[in-house]
Amino acid sequence: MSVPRLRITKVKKCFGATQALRDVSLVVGSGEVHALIGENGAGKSTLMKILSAAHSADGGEIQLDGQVFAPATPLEARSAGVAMIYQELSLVPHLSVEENILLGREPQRLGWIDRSERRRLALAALAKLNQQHLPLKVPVNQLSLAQQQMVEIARALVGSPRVLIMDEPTSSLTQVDTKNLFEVILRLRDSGVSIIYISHFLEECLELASHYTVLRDGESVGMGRMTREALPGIMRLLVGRELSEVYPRVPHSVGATLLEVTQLRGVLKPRNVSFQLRAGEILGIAGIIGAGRTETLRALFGLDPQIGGEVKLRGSSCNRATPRAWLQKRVGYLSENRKEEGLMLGRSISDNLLLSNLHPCATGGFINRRRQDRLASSWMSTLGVKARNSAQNISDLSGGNQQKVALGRLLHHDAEILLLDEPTRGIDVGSKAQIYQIIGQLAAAGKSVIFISSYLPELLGVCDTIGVMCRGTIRTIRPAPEWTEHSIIATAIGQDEN
Amino acid sequence: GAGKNLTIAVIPKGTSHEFWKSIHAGAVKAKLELEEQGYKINLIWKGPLREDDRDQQIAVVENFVARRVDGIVLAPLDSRALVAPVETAQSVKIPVVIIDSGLKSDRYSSYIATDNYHGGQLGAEHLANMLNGNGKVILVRYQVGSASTEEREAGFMNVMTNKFPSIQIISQNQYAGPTRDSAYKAVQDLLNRYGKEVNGIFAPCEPVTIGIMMALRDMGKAGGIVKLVGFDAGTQSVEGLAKGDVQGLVVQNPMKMGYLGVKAIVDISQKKPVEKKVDTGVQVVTKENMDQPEKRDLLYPPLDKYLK
Amino acid sequence: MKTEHQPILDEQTRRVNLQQVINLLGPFLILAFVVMFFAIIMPGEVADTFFSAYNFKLILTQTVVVAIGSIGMTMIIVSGGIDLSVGSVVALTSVLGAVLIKSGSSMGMMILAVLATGGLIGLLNGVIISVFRMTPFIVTLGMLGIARGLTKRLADNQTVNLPDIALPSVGLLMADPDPNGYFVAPGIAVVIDLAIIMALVLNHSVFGRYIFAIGSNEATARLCGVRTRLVKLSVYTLSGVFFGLAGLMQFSRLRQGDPSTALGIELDIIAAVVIGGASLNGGTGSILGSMIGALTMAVLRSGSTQIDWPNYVQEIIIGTVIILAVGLDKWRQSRGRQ
Amino acid sequence: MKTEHQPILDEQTRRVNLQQVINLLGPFLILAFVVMFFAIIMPGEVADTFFSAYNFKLILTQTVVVAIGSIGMTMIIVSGGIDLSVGSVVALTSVLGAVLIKSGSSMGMMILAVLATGGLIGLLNGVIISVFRMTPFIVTLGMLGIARGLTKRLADNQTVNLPDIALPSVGLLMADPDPNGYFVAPGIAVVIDLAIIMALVLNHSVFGRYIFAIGSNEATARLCGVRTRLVKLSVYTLSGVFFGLAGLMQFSRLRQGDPSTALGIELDIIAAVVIGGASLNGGTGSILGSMIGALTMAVLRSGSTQIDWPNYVQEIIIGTVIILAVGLDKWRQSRGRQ
Ligand SMILES: Nc1ncnc2c1ncn2[C@@H]1O[C@H](COP(=O)(O)OP(=O)(O)OP(=O)(O)O)[C@@H](O)[C@H]1O
Ligand SMILES: Nc1ncnc2c1ncn2[C@@H]1O[C@H](COP(=O)(O)OP(=O)(O)OP(=O)(O)O)[C@@H](O)[C@H]1O
Ligand SMILES: [Mg+2]
Ligand SMILES: [Mg+2]
Repeated sequence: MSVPRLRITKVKKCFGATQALRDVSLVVGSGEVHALIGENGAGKSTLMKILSAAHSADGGEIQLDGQVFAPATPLEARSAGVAMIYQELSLVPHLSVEENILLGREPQRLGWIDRSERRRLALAALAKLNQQHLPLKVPVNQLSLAQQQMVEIARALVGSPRVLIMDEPTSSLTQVDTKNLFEVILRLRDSGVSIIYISHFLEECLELASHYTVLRDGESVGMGRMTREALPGIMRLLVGRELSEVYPRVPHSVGATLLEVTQLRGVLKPRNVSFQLRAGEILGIAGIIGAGRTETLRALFGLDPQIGGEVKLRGSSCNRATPRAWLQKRVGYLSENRKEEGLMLGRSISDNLLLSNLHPCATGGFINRRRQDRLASSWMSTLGVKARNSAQNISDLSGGNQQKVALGRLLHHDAEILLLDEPTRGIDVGSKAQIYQIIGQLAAAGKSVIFISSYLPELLGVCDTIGVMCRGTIRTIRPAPEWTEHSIIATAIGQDEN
Repeated sequence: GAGKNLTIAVIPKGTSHEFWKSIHAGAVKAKLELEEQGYKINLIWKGPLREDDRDQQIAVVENFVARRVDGIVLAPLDSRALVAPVETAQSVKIPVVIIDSGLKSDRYSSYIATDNYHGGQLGAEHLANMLNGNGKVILVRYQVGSASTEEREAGFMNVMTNKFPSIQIISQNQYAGPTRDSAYKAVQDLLNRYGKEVNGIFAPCEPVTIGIMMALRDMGKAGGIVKLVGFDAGTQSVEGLAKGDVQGLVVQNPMKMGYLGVKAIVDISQKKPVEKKVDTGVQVVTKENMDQPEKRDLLYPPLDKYLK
Repeated sequence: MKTEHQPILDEQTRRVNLQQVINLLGPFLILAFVVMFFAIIMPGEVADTFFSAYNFKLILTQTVVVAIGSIGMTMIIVSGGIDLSVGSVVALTSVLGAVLIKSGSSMGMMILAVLATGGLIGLLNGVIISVFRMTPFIVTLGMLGIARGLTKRLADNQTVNLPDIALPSVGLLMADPDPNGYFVAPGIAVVIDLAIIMALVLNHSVFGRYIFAIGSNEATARLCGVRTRLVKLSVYTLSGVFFGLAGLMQFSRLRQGDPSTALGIELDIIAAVVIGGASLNGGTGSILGSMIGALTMAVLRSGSTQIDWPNYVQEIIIGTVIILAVGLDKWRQSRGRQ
Repeated sequence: MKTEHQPILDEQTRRVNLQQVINLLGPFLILAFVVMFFAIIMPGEVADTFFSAYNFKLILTQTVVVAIGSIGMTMIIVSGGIDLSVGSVVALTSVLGAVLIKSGSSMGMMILAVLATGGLIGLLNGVIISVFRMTPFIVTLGMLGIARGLTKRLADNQTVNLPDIALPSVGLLMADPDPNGYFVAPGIAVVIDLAIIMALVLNHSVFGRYIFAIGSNEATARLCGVRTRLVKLSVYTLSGVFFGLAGLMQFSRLRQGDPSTALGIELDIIAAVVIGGASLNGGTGSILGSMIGALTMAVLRSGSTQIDWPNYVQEIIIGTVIILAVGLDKWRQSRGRQ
C-alpha cells in the first residue's frame, strides 16, 4: 500500500486536568473523504486543531505524505497544505469579504496588495461555492451567519490545500447551500485533496465519505469503510441504541392562540411577517440563507428594532418589548450565535445557566452558592452536559456541550414560549434525540416553541406546523404533514406554484 | 491700537496659587490707576493649564502674538524655552515685560523680579541662626526644572555648606512634587525616616511649606521642635507663622511685580524709557516682626480689593 | 461510565479549588515580594523605622484615598468599563467640601453634598455611556477636563482655606487618634468596612452577578433580561459616590480645598485594580485584590522615599513593579491551567 | 437564485459605500463645527486675527507634535492596543536630543539616535505585549513611569540647555521660515508627507491590512497565518519611532531638553485618534481622521486662548467637545445603518 496522505498515531492532549485526547489514531488516504464521528466533547475539534496547529499535541506523531508533520504555527500548517474550517466561526469582522477570504495569503507586490488580483481570487473561491453574488466589499460583520460560513469555507478553498478539514461546516447552512458545498467537496476529492469531514449528520457522512473514524472520550474506538451497513455499528458506538428512535413523538395537543404576529417589519428584514403561535404548538420555520428567520425572531424579541407591524401576546399588544419584558412574560430566546451573543465565554457554567432567572437561588438580593450549584448541577445532568462541575469555565466545553447549556437556560427560566434559533446546531445524534424529547415534553405541558432550523428532517420530524420564509417574509404556513422536503425547498427558493 | 486704548496680556506660570493671585491683583491695581489717568486697558489674564507645561505657555504666548495684543507681561516657566516666542513677539513690535523668573535673552523690554538666589541665602541664614550654627537640616526640593525655586535651593545650599560647616544636610534630593498632597506625602515619609534627628527644614515655595507644616503637626514636632523656614506668603503659611508652627517665611512682593509689569508696558507704548532690570525685593518675616505695617502688606495682600 | 470518571473528577475539583486559592493569593504574593525586597535592601536604621507600627499606620493612611477609589474602579472595570475622571472628581468634591464648610454649612450637610456630587457626576458618565452607548474611555476623558474645570471655577482658581476652628472636625476622618498607640484613623476603618461590604455585593448579590455578566458579555446579559443600561448606570453612579467619598477623605487629609489635587490619581487607581487581578476587558476582578494592589503601590511609594532614592529611581521602580506584578499574575494563571 | 439575492445584496454594498464616505467626512464635520462656533462667538477684531493666514500657520505648528503622535497611535489603536507612554517617550527623546547636541554630536547623529530610542522603547513595549501577552494599557502605564524616570535621570533632574550657537539649527524644524508669507515650518511638511505615506500603508499594504485584522479579531488572524506577534511588535516599534520623531519636534520647538515636558500628552493624542473615527476596541480608524482630530484639538486650544476665556472654561469646553465629537460620530454611524 502506498503512503497515506495523513497518518495520525497515538496523539494525546490535555487541557489542565481534562484529558481531551487519550489515544487517537487516524489514517486518511489521498483523494479520500474521511468522516470523523463522535459525541459532543469526544475530542474531534481538538484533534483537528492540533492538525492545524491551533493547539499543540502532548504526545503521538503525525505524518503528512510520509513526512513527520509537527507545525508550530497555523502559518506553517497552512503552508504545508493543511486548511481548516473551524467549528466556531472565525472571521475578522471589520474586514471585507474579499479581505477575509484572502487573509494571510494576499496577492502582493513588494508588500503592496494587488487589488484586482485579490478580487479575482476571491471571486474564484466564491464561485466554486456558487456564492459569487456575495458583496465583496462589505465588512463581514454585516452578513448573516450563514453567509459568513460561506466566506469561511471560501477562505479554506483558496490556494491548493492537500488536506482540508471541515469541522461541522453545515451546522448553519441550509439544504441548498449544503448541496452546493457537497459538490465542491466531491470535486476537490476528485482532484486529489484529502478531506476530513466532521459532522453530526450521519446521512451527510454516508453521502460524502468513503471511510470513517469514531472517537469516544478522546480515543479512536472504531474505523472502517463508510457504508450503510456500517451505520448501526457506528450508532452503537455513539449512543448505544438504534437509529429509529431519533424523532420521538410525544403526544401533545394544540390549544388557543398565544402569540400573534402581524406584518412584522424590521430594518431590512423581516418584511411583513405574520404568523400565530398556539399553546402546545411547535412551529417550525424553514428558509434558505438570508431569508430573514433570525431577523424575525430578533425583531420580535426586541434585539433588533421593530419598524412596523403588530405583536400580541395573549391578546395584549407587545410591540417593541425589550428582551427583559419578554422574559418576564416567560418568553425566552436561544441565539444562533452562541459565541458572540449566546454565552458569556469567560464565566462558569452555572452563571451561564442561571443568569436569566436567579430568583430560585437568591434571598434578599443575595445568592446562595450551595443552592446555585445544586440547581446548575441538576440541569447539567438533565441535559447530559459533559463537564467537570458547574463551576467550570464554559469556554472549556466542547461546542455541543456549550449549546446544551444555552438551551438549558431557557428550561431553567421555565419559559412558556421558546424561540429557538438552530437549537441543535452542533449537537450529537444521541443528545439531539434527547432535545427533541424535551421539546416534545414542553409542548405536551402546553408550552409553545418556535423552532428555526436549516435541517429539514428534524423540522418535519418534530414540528406541528411549518412556515417557510423567503426574502424576508413567510410565504406559506401549513401543518407539517402537508410538507415534504422537496416542497419546502421549492417554496424557500421562490419556485413554488405562487 | 495705539494711543490710550491698550490690550495687555498677563501670562503667569500658573493660575492656582495665591502667589499668582497677588500678581493678578497688582496688575489690576495698575489698570485701575491707569484708567483714572484716561487710559482704556483691556487686561487679559491667561496662564497655562499646568504649572510645569512649557509647551502650553509657549502656545499661549504665540496665540497672543497672533492676536496682536499691545503688550505681554510674562512670568516665563523656563528661562530658555520661552526665548523663541518672546523674540517673535518683539520682532512684530509687541513689547514683552518679564516678571518673576528670568529669561536667557536680552530681547525683552524689562525684567521685574525677586532675587531668588538671595532669597534662598536669607532663608539659610535665618535657619542656621535659629539653630545656632549646628544641627541637622533637610532641604525638600520643589519640582524638576523650575528655575526660580532651583535658584532658591542653590542659594540655600551655598550658604549652608560654605558659611555653616557644622550644620549637616541629611537629605536634599527629594522632590515634593507640584501639589500640597504630593508634598505632604513625601514629607511624611521623609520625617518617618529622619524625624528623630532632624532640627530644621527649608522649603523653597508655598505648597512645600504647607506640606511640611502639616506633616510636622501630625508628628507632634510642630511649634518649633523642628524649625521650619518656608517661602512665600499664603493664607495657610502665614497662619502657621502666627501660630508658631513656621519659624520664618522668606517673602517676595508679587503685587509689585504685576503692578510694575503693566505700568512698564504702558510706558513703552507711550515711548517713555523703562529700566531694563527692577528688583522687587525679598525679606524674612518672623512671628516677631509680622505685625509691622510694611510686612503686613506683604503677608496679607489686599486681593479682595482688586479681584472682583 | 459515571463511576469511571469519578476519581478524575475529584482530582479536577481539587485542582480548581487550588487554582482559586492561588488566584486569591496572587496580589498578596506581590505585596509580600515588595515588602521583602525592602526588608532586604534597607539599611538597618531605615528598616527599623520603616517596619514600625507607626509607619504601618502612616502607609495605611496614605492608602485611603486610592483604596476607596479602587473600590469604585473595581466595579467599573469588572463591568467592562473604565473611568479616567476620578482625579478630577476627587478634586471637585474636596474643593466643594471646603467651600461648603467655609460658607458655614454643617459637617453632615457637607458630607451629604460631597457624596451626592460624586454620584451625580457618576450618573452623568453612566447616562452618556449606557444610554448613548459611547466608549467609557472617551466619555470619562471628557469628564476629566470638565470636572477639573468646574473645580477651578468653584475654587476660584486658588486653594480654599478654612477658618481655624473648622480644622479639627474636618481633619477628624484622617487624623491619627493616637500617634504612639495602635488605634488608626477613622478613615481606615471606613475603607475596611466598605471593602468588605462591596466584596460581598460583588460576589454574592444578584446585582454583583449582573455586573460580572455585563463585563463578560453584554449581549448575553441583555438577552438574559439583565437591564444592562440600568446596571451600568448604577455602577457608574455608585462608583461616583465612592469617588466623592475619596474626595472627602482627601479634603479631610489636606484640610483645605486644593483644585490641583489628585491629578493623575486615576492611573494609580487603575494600576491598583489591575495589580489586584482584574482584567481591563471586564468580567474579572476582586475588591480584596484591589485593596492589596492599592496597598502595594503605597508601600512602594513610601519605601522608595524613606530609603532616600532619587525620585527618578522611584518612578522607574514603580513602573517596573506594575508590569512585573501583572506579568506574574498572567504567568501564575497560565501555570494554573496546565 | 442569483437574481433573487441581487437587490438586497446590492443595497448592502451601496449602504456600505455610503457609510464609508460618511465615516470619512465625520471628523471634517466636527472640525467645521468647531471653526464655525468660533467664527460666530468671536468679537470682530479677535476673529480678524484668528482667521488669518499667520494664525493658521501657528495652529498647524502647534499641531505637529500631537499629529505625529497620532499617526503612531492610530496604528496601535487600530491593532487593538493603546499606548499611554507617549508623553514620557516624547520627553525622553527630546531630552536625549538635547544631551547629544550639548555633548557635540552632529544633527544627523542626534536625529538617528532619537528615532532609534523611540523605536527601542516601542520594541520593548511590543515584546512585553506580544510575547508575554500582557494588556497594553498596563504595560505602557508601567513604561510611562519608567521612561519618565529615565528622562529625569538623563537630564540630571533639570532642563538641558544648549549653547547659543546650536539653537538656530535645532529650532529649524519648527521655526516659521517667513512670518509674513505663506511658507510653513519644515515640521509641518514632514507631518503631511508621513500622514500620506502611513495612510497608504495602512490601507493598501499587506502589513496595514494585518494590523486591521489583528485589531478586529486576533485569534482568527493568527489562525489565518498572520504572524500576529511579529506584526504587533512591528506596530509598537514603528509607532515608537513616530513618538521619537514627535520628541524631536518637541525638542526643536522648545530648543532645550525638558524632562517634564509632554506630561499627559497621550490623552490628547488618544482623543485626537478617537475623534478621528477610530474605535478603542480595535479594527477601525484612519490616519486622515486622526490628523483632523489633532487639528480640531489644536484649533479648540488656540481659539479658547485667543478669545480670552479663563482656563477653566477652556477645560470644560474641550472636555465637552471630546464627548460631543465622539457622540456625534456614533449618532452619524447609527443613522448610516438605518
Ligand atoms: N481550551 C480548552 N480548555 C479545557 N478543556 C477543553 C478545551 N477545549 C476543549 N476542551 C475539552 O476537551 C474535550 C474535547 O472537546 P472538543 O471540542 O474536541 O469536542 P468535540 O468532539 O469537537 O465536540 P462537539 O461535537 O461538541 O464539537 C471536551 O471535554 C472539552 O471540554
Ligand atoms: N449589522 C447588519 N447591518 C446591516 N445588515 C445586516 C446586519 N446584520 C445582518 N444584516 C443583513 O441581514 C441578513 C441576515 O439575515 P439572516 O441570514 O440572518 O436570516 P436567516 O434566514 O436567519 O439566515 P440564517 O439562515 O443564516 O439564519 C443579511 O443578509 C444581511 O444583509
Ligand atoms: Mg467540536
Ligand atoms: Mg439565522
